[in-house]
Amino acid sequence: MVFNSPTLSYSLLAPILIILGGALIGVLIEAFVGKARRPIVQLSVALASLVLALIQVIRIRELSSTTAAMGSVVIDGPGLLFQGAILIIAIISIFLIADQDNFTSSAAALPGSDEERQATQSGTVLTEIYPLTLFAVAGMLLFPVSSDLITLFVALEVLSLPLYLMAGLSRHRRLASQEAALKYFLLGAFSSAFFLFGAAYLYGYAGTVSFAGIHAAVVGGTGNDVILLLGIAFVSIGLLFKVGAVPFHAWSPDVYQGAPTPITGFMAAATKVAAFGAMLRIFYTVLAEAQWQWRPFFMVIAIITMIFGSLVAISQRDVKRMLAYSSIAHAGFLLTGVIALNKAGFEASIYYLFAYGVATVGAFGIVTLVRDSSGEVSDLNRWAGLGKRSPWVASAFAFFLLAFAGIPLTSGFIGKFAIFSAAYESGATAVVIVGVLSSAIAAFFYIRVIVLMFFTDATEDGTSVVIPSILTRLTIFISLAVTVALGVFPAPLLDFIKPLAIFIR
Amino acid sequence: MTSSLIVYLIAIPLFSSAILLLAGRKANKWGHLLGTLASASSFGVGAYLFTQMLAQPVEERAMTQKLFTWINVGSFNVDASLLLDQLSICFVLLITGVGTLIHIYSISYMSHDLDRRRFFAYLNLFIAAMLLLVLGDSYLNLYVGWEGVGLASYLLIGFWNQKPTYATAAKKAFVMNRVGDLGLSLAIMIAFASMGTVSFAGIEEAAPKTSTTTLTAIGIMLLIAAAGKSAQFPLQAWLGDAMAGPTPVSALIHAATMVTAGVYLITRSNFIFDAAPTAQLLVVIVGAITLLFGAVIGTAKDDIKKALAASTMSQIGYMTLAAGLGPVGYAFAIMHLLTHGFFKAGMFLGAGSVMHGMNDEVNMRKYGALRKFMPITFITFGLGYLAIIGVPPFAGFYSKDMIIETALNAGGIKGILLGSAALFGAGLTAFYMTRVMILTFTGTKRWDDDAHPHESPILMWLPMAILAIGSVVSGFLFTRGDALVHWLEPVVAAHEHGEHSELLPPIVVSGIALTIVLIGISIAVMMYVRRPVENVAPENVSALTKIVRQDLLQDAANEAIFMRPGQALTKTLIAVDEKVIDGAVHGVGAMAIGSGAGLRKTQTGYVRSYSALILVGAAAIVLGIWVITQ
Amino acid sequence: MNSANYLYLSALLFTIGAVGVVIRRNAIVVFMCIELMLNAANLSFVTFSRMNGNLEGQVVAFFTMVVAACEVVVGLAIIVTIYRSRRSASVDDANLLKR
Amino acid sequence: MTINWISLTALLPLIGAVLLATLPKGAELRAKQFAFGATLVTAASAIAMAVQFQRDNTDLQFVEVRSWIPSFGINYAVGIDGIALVLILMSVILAPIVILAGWNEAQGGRWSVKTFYILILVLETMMIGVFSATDVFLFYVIFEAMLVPVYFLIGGYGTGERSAAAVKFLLYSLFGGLLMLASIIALYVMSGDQGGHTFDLAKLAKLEMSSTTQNFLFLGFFIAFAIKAPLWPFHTWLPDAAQSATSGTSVLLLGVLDKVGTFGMIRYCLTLFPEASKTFTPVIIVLAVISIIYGAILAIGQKDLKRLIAFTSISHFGFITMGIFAMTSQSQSGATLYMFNHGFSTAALFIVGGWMIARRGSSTISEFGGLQRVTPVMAWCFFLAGMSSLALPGLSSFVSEFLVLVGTYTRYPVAAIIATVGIILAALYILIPVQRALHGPTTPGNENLPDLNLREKIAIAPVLAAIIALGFYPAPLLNVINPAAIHVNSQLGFTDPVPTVEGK
Repeated sequence: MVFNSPTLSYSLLAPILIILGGALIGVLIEAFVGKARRPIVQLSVALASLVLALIQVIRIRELSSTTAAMGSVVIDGPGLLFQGAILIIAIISIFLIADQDNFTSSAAALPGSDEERQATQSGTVLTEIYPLTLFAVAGMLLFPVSSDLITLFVALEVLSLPLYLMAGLSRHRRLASQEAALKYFLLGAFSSAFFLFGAAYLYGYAGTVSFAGIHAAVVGGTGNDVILLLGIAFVSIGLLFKVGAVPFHAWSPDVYQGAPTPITGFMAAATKVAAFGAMLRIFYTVLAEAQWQWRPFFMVIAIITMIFGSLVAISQRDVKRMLAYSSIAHAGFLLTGVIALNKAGFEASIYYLFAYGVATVGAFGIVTLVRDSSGEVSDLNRWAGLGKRSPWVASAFAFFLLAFAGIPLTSGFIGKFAIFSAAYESGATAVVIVGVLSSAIAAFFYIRVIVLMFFTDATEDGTSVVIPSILTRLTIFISLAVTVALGVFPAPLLDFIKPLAIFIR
Repeated sequence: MTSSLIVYLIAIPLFSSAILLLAGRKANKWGHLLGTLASASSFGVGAYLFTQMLAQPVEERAMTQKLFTWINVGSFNVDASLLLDQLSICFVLLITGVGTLIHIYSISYMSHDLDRRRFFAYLNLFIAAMLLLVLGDSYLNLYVGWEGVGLASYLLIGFWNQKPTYATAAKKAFVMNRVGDLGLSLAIMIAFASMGTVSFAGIEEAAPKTSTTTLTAIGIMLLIAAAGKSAQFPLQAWLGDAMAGPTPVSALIHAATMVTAGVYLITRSNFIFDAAPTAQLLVVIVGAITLLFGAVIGTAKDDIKKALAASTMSQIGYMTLAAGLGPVGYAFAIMHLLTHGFFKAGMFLGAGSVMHGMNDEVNMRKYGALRKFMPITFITFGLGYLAIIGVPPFAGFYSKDMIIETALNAGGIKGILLGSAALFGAGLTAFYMTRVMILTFTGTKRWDDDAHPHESPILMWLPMAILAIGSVVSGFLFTRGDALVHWLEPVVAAHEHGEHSELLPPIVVSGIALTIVLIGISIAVMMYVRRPVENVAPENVSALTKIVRQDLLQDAANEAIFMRPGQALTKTLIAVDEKVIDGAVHGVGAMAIGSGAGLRKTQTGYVRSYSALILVGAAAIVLGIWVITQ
Repeated sequence: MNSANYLYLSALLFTIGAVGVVIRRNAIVVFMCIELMLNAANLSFVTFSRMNGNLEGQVVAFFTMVVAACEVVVGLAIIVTIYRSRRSASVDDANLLKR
Repeated sequence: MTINWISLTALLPLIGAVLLATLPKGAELRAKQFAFGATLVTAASAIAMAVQFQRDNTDLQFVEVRSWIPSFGINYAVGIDGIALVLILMSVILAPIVILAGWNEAQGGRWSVKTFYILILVLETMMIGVFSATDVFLFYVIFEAMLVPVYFLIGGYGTGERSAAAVKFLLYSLFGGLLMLASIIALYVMSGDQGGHTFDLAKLAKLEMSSTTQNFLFLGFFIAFAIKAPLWPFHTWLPDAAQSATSGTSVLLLGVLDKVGTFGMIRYCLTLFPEASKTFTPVIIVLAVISIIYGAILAIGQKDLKRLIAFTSISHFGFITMGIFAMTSQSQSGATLYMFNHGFSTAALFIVGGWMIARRGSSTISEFGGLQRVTPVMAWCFFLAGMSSLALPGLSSFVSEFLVLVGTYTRYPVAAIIATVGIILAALYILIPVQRALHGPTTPGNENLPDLNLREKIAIAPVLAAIIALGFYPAPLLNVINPAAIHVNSQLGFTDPVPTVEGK
């Protein structure tokens, strides 16, 4: 027996490796660097790894369209686009995360205990969040470029596990935060089990875990269709859970609300990119030929997701929950991109993901700013009159909402248009019509928030907008700028996506 | 070119009006003078043009002046173009002539009114619009004047609109006129759709080639228009209320000129009505009904102006009747129109003079014995009275007699009915006008205590005197050698005498008419000279009298048929709009909110129910797969 | 013995695990049910591996075990924290976030 | 060097808005003056463009095409025909008048005076853009984006239930817009199947599609426009919006923005879906006639002055829609002229009505009384505006209303006859408020109202002058409109019904 040493193609894997390296360094910093200097060092390391990884992604875009790690990872245009998007979102999120007011000073201490108070008073800050973020980012980077079921599963867990922990680290309302972590973890693990079970069936159907092999088996069509279908179904459940599609959405409002807001923003944006990246790869390449088996299901799911998300969001009184339901609705819109199953749909999905991700981080960034003495205020009623007190913050938030609503001259509109036209082109007329109608419903609650901020007089409680730190300001500003730019001049990004958006497998 | 002067007829009063309106209070000092001057100048131009026309041979008398292309869209081509022919010059002279006299009268009559300048502005505006009405060479141009006079009438009726009833009267006049305008609009539309033109000349040319049905439709629409403007049945109800305006207005607009526009319209449209017998029949029916209707109402009015208004309605009924008789009647309609213009305007001014002396009291029951205090008014009013009841040789005799005669000769049962109506109307006219004379000028004083009747100043009585002269001589002049009939022949098409067999010889007709008039006078004398007149209207009267006092229930009918159902409809629709249409809109919103709130309950907060949801979802998919693969 | 029977067993175990997640209240037990589901998947992998005649499925099973171990670390950390805060490990008590 | 006149004109107010934003906070007066100046310059630019317009040329003029989003075949493409030119002129003339007339109306707003004028200027840019866009996507973008400034203008500077009204307006319009978006997507996809993705209006007009498809897509566009216009039964947002908005906003909303609906019907419904337009014409004519009568009757019953004006507009939009779909030369030209004239007469009504309301502090008609004695000039202006609204012959609105009616009659006589009843109702809905507010004795609370000042006189004078002048001499407008209107009909294959007898 001869063992060939595996060819890993390090340069292609470099973005992931850099992030993992950064994460490990972060762990070491936790161990060896003094408390006082930790925050700045951690932030620098995290930021540096993210930027380096992004640079590497850009550098290797010419070398793309090949596989690495013996075919377990595929580095192609779409993969790099997803990685780039995730890294950009991570970079702007890390500024938010750096605003330590949002995190508990001592995760291990009991909520409300002396220990917690002392930690807070002593100015201890939670710096573990940086390595955790980097681990999650590494998983996310790997997820959409995985090229076999093992890698996919590992990546899924690598991105999920840190997020479960991060969800529980909120400084305020810690019980809720811990509850969010528990729910996220239990349900996430539950869905992972489904995913894994489905993966087993796919393997059983194709006799191989590599995507290329599964694809070949699907094209050949010799295997047992029931096994294939079960495999597709259960893998899909795992993925649909991650993107928050109905009926696998139930975790997201609770987790979005309970998690520290910067994490919510990061999770909402980056996880969606990663999960949809993987989903697009699987359904556009591996299972494209089995579309008669899965497309009808996806259409139904897309339709109920869009309607459910939009309708339930209307009656929300908490801004983070409202955004969570809005993100469910957006998952539905994005699913129409998956259903489209054509190149236009693919490009549109990438554009949509990027635009939505950036706007989401920006929006949650603004949520972190609205506070009273006991911390963040996410009760919408207390956002009343924000436009009067802080016109700029309110305007920026309104603009993000308009982008979510898909009003022209925002990035959201171009995304929606692109994704719906692609879906229509593929013949999914019903889905498009439902999409358009639920956009109308969705507009209702976005506008309600705008009304609240601008046209309702403030209650006299102490809700105020804190002066944002320079980093938060940067996050919001970048998000805003990108949202505007993508709305008015989407051509550069679209043109950039177009040649790259070709899966090699 | 003399034709280039036509526009000045209109332009002068129009500009004067604009100046007066724009200048505001600054013009208070000289506003009335400018207004009068403008009207007089217009009369001067008209007179000059008239002499120019006389100098031309008959066939070249009509002249047009094209100003500019007004509306030109596709085949719809309307020029702003003026037509001065034998018919319109009659009106031009009447309007500017009587108009100028009334301007002069108003200088004095309105001298105490703070807004006299504005009054003259409106009068000038009216003159301009009325001239446009009669000078326009197409129905659309006419329409502009048509509504223009309606506007002026509205403004003048409501001149003292601080009094709510007056404001209401103005609105009522405008709205009812608009009903007529609806007819005119539709007539124009039908004409354009079927003949491709809206000019008089174009339609005259196309009419013979057009189906009778179409022409009848146009005719009926024009009749509605005429009825609205000329207070003919069933659109007559506004005229009585229109007396809310200052008396000179009643004289000029609601007696001499504007209200006769309907007669002008029918006469001008002779080429349509002559080819549409049904429409023509309707015209005479409307005329006949109105002449009786007005006369009946006139018998019970105590308000001097309303009595005169009812009389006006009735007299225009005569004109309409005549116009409806076709070529034989047009000239007489116009003749009566002109003579009526003199005597009725004169009487209205007389009434104004009386009111002027009586602290603006209009109730004749509070007059009496004014003959001695207002001799000139009495004489001028009396001459008008003699003219209207048709005593020879006063103007009304000639014109009305001709109409009665022509009506009787209309042939068959129709002729007899119409003739009888006209004769009966003459009797009623004699009755109510005598009643007016008696109540106002003779008998005992029934004045209020603070009344100090006196003769009006010269600026007021001079116009009355001139109009009185007109009432005396105009009929005679018009009929010398059938002057007016021949003059109008080129416009309204000649008619041959003896076309119809005469039912009765003219002299007999005149005899009957005079007899009936005498009967009317006698009854009035018996009722109001022999018996004392109370200064409040007696209450113990017959039901018929009560109904007549209520204008034959015209307002009640309008209210019952249009106003109240209209108000109910409005209320209903407002409710429908709020509850049903907007309700549906809000309902959709509420439904979204409601279903959102309902679906929200699925989010229980229990991990186990979430995982159950996932499990159910998975089970559903598996079930789906099972269904598919079976 | 027909290897398909292993698949049925695996499906049965998976179902038991899934139902257990839904009906059990104690977070630890719920978590163990999830582990059961993962192992059911593992069983499927191994069975398919045998049916397909290659080793990939068995390799996956090892990966799964490692991943499951990681999950235990994270999961227990979270559950213990909750327990400390609430003095209860019942998932039904964690019900602050809803609607 | 050629100047891109449309872009220049559209850009001027936007530049103004940007510069305005840099003004210091307190400088209210300067903000007003600056905004007024910016709109004047814009108007001058538009007039300069109009002067160069070749009126007999039915092609689009001042065409400018730039690639915007090439991957979707989207261009920044603008160009105007006579119809668009007239509407642009109306918009740019009304803008400075609105600013001058409502000199102080931004004061009561939630935000600064400066913001008000920035919104107005941004809106003006969009107004020019929406009428000149020849790329369907560009049109849609502006069509929807316009909602935002109006929304803030109503909600931020209005009165009463302003935020509810603003939301209703926005949601209603958005809903319509999304239906249109669905249709646009379908068009886009079809263009991809038939020779490459494009949004070019001319190319989309040549698409082949089944009549079912055409009908559905037509409805998507039409309902959006019917909401905008607004046509019965999609009208209920308008009275609320008009009641709450400042009068200046109402002028822009009813006078200009709602015209986008009727303009869209001509430019998009008729051009893109000729067959479907014909199919739906009977239904639309019926809706239009209902709007005419319904709007008028509801106007009669209104107690609030602004709501009343809004309902009169619903009636007027019925006329416009009827004219468009009757598809005769007269009705089509008349409809466009009507749009222009309605802009001015509604502007006059809202502006003067706004002054009355501002002085009295109430918009309830019964609160007024006897204003003619107290404020004669203002009363006269209101009266004249009202006369224009009821289409008094001699005023500009008569020409357009009559053209619509006469043109409709030649093809749909019954509709025209019923619509003509509207002129009676018009007399009622104008004269009733005139009587209540202006006539009668001066009621308490109205004795000391000041009459118009010089600024207000200057603001209203051009509007009233235009109403009168164009009534007597509409040729300058008709000469521009006619070729375009007839071109629209001929593209649809419609020729005017021939009179049974040829007169002349």
